[in-house]
Amino acid sequence: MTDAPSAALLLSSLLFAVGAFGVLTRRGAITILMCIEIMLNSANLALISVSRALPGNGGSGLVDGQVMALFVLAIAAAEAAVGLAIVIALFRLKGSTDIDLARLLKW
Amino acid sequence: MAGTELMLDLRAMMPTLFPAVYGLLLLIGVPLLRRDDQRWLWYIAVGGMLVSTLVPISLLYTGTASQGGMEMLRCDPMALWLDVMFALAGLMALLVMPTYLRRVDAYRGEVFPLMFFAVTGMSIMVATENLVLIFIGLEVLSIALYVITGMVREQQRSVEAALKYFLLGAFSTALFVYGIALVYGATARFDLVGIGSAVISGEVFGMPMLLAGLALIIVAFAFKIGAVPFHFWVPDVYQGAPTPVTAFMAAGTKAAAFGVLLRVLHAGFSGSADVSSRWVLTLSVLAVATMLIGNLLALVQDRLKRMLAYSSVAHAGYLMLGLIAPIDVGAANVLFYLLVYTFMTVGAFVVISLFEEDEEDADHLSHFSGLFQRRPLLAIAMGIFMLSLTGIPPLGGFVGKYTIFLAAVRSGHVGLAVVMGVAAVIGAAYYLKVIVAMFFRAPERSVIDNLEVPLPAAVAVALAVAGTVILGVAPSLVLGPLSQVHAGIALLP
Amino acid sequence: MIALGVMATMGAVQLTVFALLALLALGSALVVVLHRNPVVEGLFLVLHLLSIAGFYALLEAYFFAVVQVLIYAGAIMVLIIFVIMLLNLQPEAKGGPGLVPVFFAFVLGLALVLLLTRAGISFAPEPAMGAVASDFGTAAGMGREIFGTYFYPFELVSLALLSAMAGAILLAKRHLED
Amino acid sequence: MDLVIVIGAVAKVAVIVGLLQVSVALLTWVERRGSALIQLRRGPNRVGPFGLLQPMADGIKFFFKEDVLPPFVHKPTFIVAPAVSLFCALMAFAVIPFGGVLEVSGREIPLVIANIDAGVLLLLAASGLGVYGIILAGWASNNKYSQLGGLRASAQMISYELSLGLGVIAVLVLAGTLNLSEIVELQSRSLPFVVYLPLGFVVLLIAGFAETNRLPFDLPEAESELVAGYHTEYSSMKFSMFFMAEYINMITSAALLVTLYLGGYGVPRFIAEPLGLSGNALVVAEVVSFAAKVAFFLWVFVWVRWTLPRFRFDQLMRVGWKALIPLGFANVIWAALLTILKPEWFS
Amino acid sequence: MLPYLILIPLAPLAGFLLVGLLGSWGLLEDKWAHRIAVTFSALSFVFTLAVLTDFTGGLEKYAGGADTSYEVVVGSEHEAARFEVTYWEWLPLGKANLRGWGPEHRLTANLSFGWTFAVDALTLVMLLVVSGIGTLIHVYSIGYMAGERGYYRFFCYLNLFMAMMLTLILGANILVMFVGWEGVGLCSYLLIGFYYDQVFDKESGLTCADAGRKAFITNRIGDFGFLLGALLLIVTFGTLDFSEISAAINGASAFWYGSALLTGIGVLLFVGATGKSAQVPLYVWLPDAMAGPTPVSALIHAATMVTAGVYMLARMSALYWHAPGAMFVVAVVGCLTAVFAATMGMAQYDIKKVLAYSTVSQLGYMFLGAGVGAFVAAVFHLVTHAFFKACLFLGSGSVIARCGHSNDMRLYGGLKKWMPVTYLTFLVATLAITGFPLLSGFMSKDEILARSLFSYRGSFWLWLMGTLGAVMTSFYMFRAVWMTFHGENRSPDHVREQLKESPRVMTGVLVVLAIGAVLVGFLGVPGGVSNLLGLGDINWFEHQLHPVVAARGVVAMASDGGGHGAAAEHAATGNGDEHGAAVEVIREGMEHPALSTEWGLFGVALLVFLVGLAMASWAYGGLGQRAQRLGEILAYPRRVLHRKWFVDEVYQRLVIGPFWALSRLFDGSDRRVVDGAVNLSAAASELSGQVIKLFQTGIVRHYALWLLSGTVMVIWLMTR
Repeated sequence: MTDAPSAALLLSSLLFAVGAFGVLTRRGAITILMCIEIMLNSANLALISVSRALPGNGGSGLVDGQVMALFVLAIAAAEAAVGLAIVIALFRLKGSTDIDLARLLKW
Repeated sequence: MAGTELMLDLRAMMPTLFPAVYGLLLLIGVPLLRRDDQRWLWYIAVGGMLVSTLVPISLLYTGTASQGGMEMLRCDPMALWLDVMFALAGLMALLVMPTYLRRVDAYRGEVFPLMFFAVTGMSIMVATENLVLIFIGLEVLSIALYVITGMVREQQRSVEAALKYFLLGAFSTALFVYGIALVYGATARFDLVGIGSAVISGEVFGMPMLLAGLALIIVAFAFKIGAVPFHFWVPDVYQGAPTPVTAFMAAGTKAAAFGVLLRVLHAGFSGSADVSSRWVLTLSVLAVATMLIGNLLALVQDRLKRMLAYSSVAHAGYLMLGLIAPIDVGAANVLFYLLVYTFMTVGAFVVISLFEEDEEDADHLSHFSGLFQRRPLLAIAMGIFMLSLTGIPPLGGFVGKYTIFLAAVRSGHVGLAVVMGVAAVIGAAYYLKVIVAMFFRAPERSVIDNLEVPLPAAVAVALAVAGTVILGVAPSLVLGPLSQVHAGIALLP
Repeated sequence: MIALGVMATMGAVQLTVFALLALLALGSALVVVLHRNPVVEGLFLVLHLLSIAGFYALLEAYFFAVVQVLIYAGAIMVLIIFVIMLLNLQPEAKGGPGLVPVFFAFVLGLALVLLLTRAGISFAPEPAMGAVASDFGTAAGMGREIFGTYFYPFELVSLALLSAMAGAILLAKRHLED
Repeated sequence: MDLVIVIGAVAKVAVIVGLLQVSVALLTWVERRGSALIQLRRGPNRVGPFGLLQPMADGIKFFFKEDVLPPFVHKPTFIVAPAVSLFCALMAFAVIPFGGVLEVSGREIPLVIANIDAGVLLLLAASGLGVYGIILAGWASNNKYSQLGGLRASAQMISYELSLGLGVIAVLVLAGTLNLSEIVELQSRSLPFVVYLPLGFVVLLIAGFAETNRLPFDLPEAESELVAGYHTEYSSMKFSMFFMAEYINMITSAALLVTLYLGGYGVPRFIAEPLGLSGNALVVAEVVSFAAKVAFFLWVFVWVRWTLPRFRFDQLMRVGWKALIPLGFANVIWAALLTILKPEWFS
Repeated sequence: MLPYLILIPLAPLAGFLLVGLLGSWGLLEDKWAHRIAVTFSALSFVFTLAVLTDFTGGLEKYAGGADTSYEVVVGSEHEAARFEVTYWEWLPLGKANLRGWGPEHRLTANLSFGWTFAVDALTLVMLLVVSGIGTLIHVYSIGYMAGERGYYRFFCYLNLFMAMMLTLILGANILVMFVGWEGVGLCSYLLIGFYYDQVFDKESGLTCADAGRKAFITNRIGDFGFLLGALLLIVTFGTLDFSEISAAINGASAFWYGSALLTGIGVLLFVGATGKSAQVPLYVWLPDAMAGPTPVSALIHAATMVTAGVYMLARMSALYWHAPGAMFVVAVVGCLTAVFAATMGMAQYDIKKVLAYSTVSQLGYMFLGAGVGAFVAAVFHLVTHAFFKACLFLGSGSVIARCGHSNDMRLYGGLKKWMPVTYLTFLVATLAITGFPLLSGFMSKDEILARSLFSYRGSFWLWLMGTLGAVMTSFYMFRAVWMTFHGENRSPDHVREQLKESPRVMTGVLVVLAIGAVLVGFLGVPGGVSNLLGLGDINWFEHQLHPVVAARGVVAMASDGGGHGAAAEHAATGNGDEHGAAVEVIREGMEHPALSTEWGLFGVALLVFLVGLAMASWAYGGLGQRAQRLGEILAYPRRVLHRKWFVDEVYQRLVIGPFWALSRLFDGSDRRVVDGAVNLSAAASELSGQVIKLFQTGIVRHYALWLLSGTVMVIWLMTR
């Protein structure tokens, strides 16, 4: 608990919560998307920081954590693309990206 | 790699690889064909989905026990059974897809490859015990589903559903990734076998970290199966999505998520009594809430899609009882239930999809009034689905529910079984509403007078009825082979 | 407590850099979460991502740090900002979500931080930040993993990207007829 | 840290930045004279011999011009944008090796600012970030033309970065390293990669045009439609920073092309061997060779700009997605085939 | 024939599919619909007869055969003959280690349930009743339903019902039985809702469809108990096979006797029975079920389906013998139902409701019988009741069909003039149900009452309540007879003009049933009656059924042992000797009372019948009306008005008043308390659903809020 990876891990949990807070309070669809990106990033930070501290090949640092983080990155890109496309489709219909206005489906 | 090994590897990969490659081919076909010619894509897609169903079946038949995909894919019976379900759900959804899409004027060829990609994602999820691959499978599935949910761009409800699904889904993805990170930190492994042995030996780099990671993973999949309180997306998305897509999603996603949960919980985290008692408790709490709230909410719906959405929440609750039972008691039952659920719920959605014509209250219960007078066979089919969902013997739903019930009691969760019983009584009330409407009310609206039942839709409904009834009358056909399925899931004592 | 521990093991330079990056990351994240203007949010998100890349570099995951800049800041964020500008999004209307949801969100966020911190402080790998492994943070090490153990997942990621592309076209293309 | 290395590094940075500034100045002159040549005009010919001092005059003019800050702009962003642009442009150049290893008093000083393993990636990353300058400028100007320019820039950048990447990746496949110096070394041992990958060369060249927003890809500032695109509202030094960034990008682009496909700073064997160059002399020759190659491509940039008409935006997109990217992929596959079939060529 | 048992339910199933499919494709003329349906129904009756002959011919030829799917018990003094055949495996759940609350503590069982059908004496009786009366009602329906909308639909449901009911009866394990159990329920609901759009209850405005739904859900509550009981059985015994369960219990009799577990299972199964057989408090659906067409009421809601609970109890008699607590519950509930329903029957004007409450009440008697250990008598009452209640319902149907489809008895009166056959058969059946000596109802009901008094598990109070109920039965039945067939006709003119006897296809059935109602009683003349008549033991029914439902096994009962040596001797049919002298036989038989007591009982029965008859006649029949007419004649000229008032007032105050008050009270409590409780729980679910629904705001942020709070909760639960 006394090294950079652990500190980064704790920081990542803080960032994760900040992102979650954003998702919970914001109305713009794209803003929410960005908050989710913050969350994904903090998860990646957690992955990298733990993989740095884990015993690996001839020292500390395990590579496959980074591989996972890379996949997360790629998936985040894919999600962003789809999410933005959906937002655009919504914008075409409603002229706004305010998610509070998109409540045809409820109850 | 020697030749035979390569062949084995390929064989194990087939259920995953086939839909992926087929989807790619279809995707190439989309821009090549003009819009009018895209109906050919549908024929090709149906054929492919049929093959996707047959591939895992043939593998089941010829025996499995092999690994593939750089030893990351397991081709065990559970995966194959689930593959069959995915493809079946996809097949039935595909059969009604063109009718539906033409009616809402949104016939777009892209949907076919995306369906195949979704099937691929599901197959990957359940065929691996590596969290990385599970994550990627989940995302392949989710991304494809986000898109086809919002496919009818001109309808607000479709796009809105896609948006909600996407935002919440991405949120849960973030939770999932963080969970994986924590578990990875605690065990230095992504594969469940390694995690499992770490859990057994207790040599982890921080037990609370492991547990928190597992908690987040559970949350992510509780989201996918629609367990309370992670269920909020379910009704909105089910209602908003194009109905055939809803059918596919309702059965497929749930089956995939349960498959993963079975593997993750039982292969990875059941080695230590301390750990397993914790997740059992957690899932029990969720299951109780899910069963009760799902049913209560379904009770007050008068839109069929929404009602079935909540009912699917409730069914997730029942299934969770099978999840927390020991693997040798629960796994076969969960899989059986999922198979039955695939038939009955997809069947029901397929019938609903024949109804939709306008955006506002397409699936309102009143549309179904007097269906029996106009379309007796359709009404009887729908009645069978509803009765099966209620759990009336000798239909499949009964057998599924009963075996789960039994599993809960056998694993000592009598209280949960009682809750399940109470919930099922509530459930009977709203399924019956549909039957009452169809059989006991006079036709109110003109919708059913000019209802079309094209041949593919009829085939889909017949398939679903046959599945529901056969699994009820002779479940041994499936339960027998399934009885050993747990051997492949949990690699640990 | 934690800070003291960190100070004890990290060098002064490293500690300073860490603290600065942490402030930057947290501050920019807060701006993203709190600011009303989407474009400003986007820009600060870029800053956030860059600071995270800084962390990666600090953790000696150099290759990944570059990848982070390249893909996240260089591609994903450009796309997001592009869409913000394409839709010409105006600052979010005043009024906000109301105090009660904010309060609940805050409490939940706090609870999440506490729970995750509790989980995080239990993290105690055997050699704490020893000499870095030879293949950690290098392109070669990652390449070996990706094209070795993780080859299949890697191929499948492309499927996700592909379906995202097809989906984006399906959902956002202006005229579907041609 | 070794003082010499520090001094060397600082010196390298200073020299490079200075050289780049000078080359930019020179380039503007080349551009204007070149365009005049092509259009049968005279071009700047008053300030200094052949108008050679014209760039200096321009610089002084920019420096002393009033810095207009329109009232409707988003001030912080408006101010930051050109700096971002210039910074990224300069950063991208940092990984380009412009010569071999210089030996000064027994110490080896590689002639590259940052000789890092993931050099190519850093270059791509930096050039990717460069687009923010333009986007920010467009948005901060709060003006429709600028905004459109910014939008176009970002769309164009995203699209062509892919083919750029593909062009780069093919080389990486052959070379098996991300370190640019090693790539150059490899080429000097075998042949310049343009021989093996002519297609990749073309792709990278075209993508390079697009990435630098130059004609026929200068849609972001298409003056006939958008006044001056993203920098409509900019004046004085801020404008000149964009200006400089664009030219530096051009240089970087050319340098990248040279490094990856044309043997970089390597002196062609048929020149180097007869001359018997070695040691620091060789290094000097390498720098000269590098400069010559880059200069040639810079001229190509100018040449093309004054020869070809501008694309329409949809044409631009179509070229990017439907022509360059497939070609890029074909190229990558070809490169992969080569490494499989003839691995001995690239060991 | 025995190996082909499955044909019995399959025949009507085939009829169902044929009629249903052809009908829904519009290919079926009405006459072909009923021809097919009746044929297949009759076919199953024929098969039943074939099975009967095969069965009575002895099972030796099947015993020890090579075919492993058979399981044959040839039958002996101590063991009932039984033939069991498994067609295919249904639910193979594999080997299971059960906790096992049994004597072995741990139990490894091969959990496997098959589609197994079994025949023994009890089954045969039920088969005969169901397929026989079922076929008769099919025939009757040809006349009754003529020209109705959805004619083919009616017959196809009816056939499906037959198939399901026969499955229920034939099932050799609880699961197969449950298939039939739910199946008959389903048909019942479909048929209740047959006239889906008609309002059947003007007060509440409920339609027939609502009635069907109510029936369904009430039954689900019962089924839940049933399933729980079945589950406990699995966990306890590792099987659901009736014979295996019985063998397991009888084999460890001393262990099981009085065990809380068996009591629990017994009560839970009985909860299922209260749902299906309309006992307190789950009877609420049956009166509403009268919304269905009358033949349905006769077949399903009187003769067959509702008796499934009784049948099930008889099937599980081994369990109940060992669970005296559960039996006590059964007896009390049955007794309460008998009285409670009878009081409500007295206040109804709807003729079918009268009969419905009467059915509930009679079912109560059956449970009373079962509860005091008189399983044979209970089943016997089931059989006789099937005849006379079917006859009554069909008779009422005949009346309803002729009176413009009105159920209101106030619009009848004096119908005997127009409908003599209906009148006579109705009267015979009424006499049977009210216990006119030597008619079938007398035989069975008085056997139950006698047993409830003299059985070891009976008591004076049960008997008293039962007798009180019998009085009321007599009253409300004769009230119905008087109001319907006697006095002056009160029908609207247009109806009266068209009054005539029903077609022969209906009256023929009525006659057959009436004859049955008279004769069937002689199959099981109670010991008391035959003693009185000096005929000796001529109870054929008892002889046939006793081996099936007899108490077996022994148990040590130091606490309340002793004193019943005679009974022990009488019931020593089990393997009691093995346990030595310190054990006592489960007390099954009753002590035979003295001849004078028998006479006394006979007298009481007669008295009960007469009191009811007199009261009803006084109020509605000859006497009452005569008094009224007398008053009218005398009032004006002779000013003896007060005399008339006196008569009326005495009648009102002393006779009708209390009954009416009681009836109103119960009716009110029915509506408010029992029905109210059902409705309340439904409303509560609905309300909570509506409230929870509000969380589903449609706003993603709120969803995310819940999602995150769930996450926090889960993490907390996990890392706690």
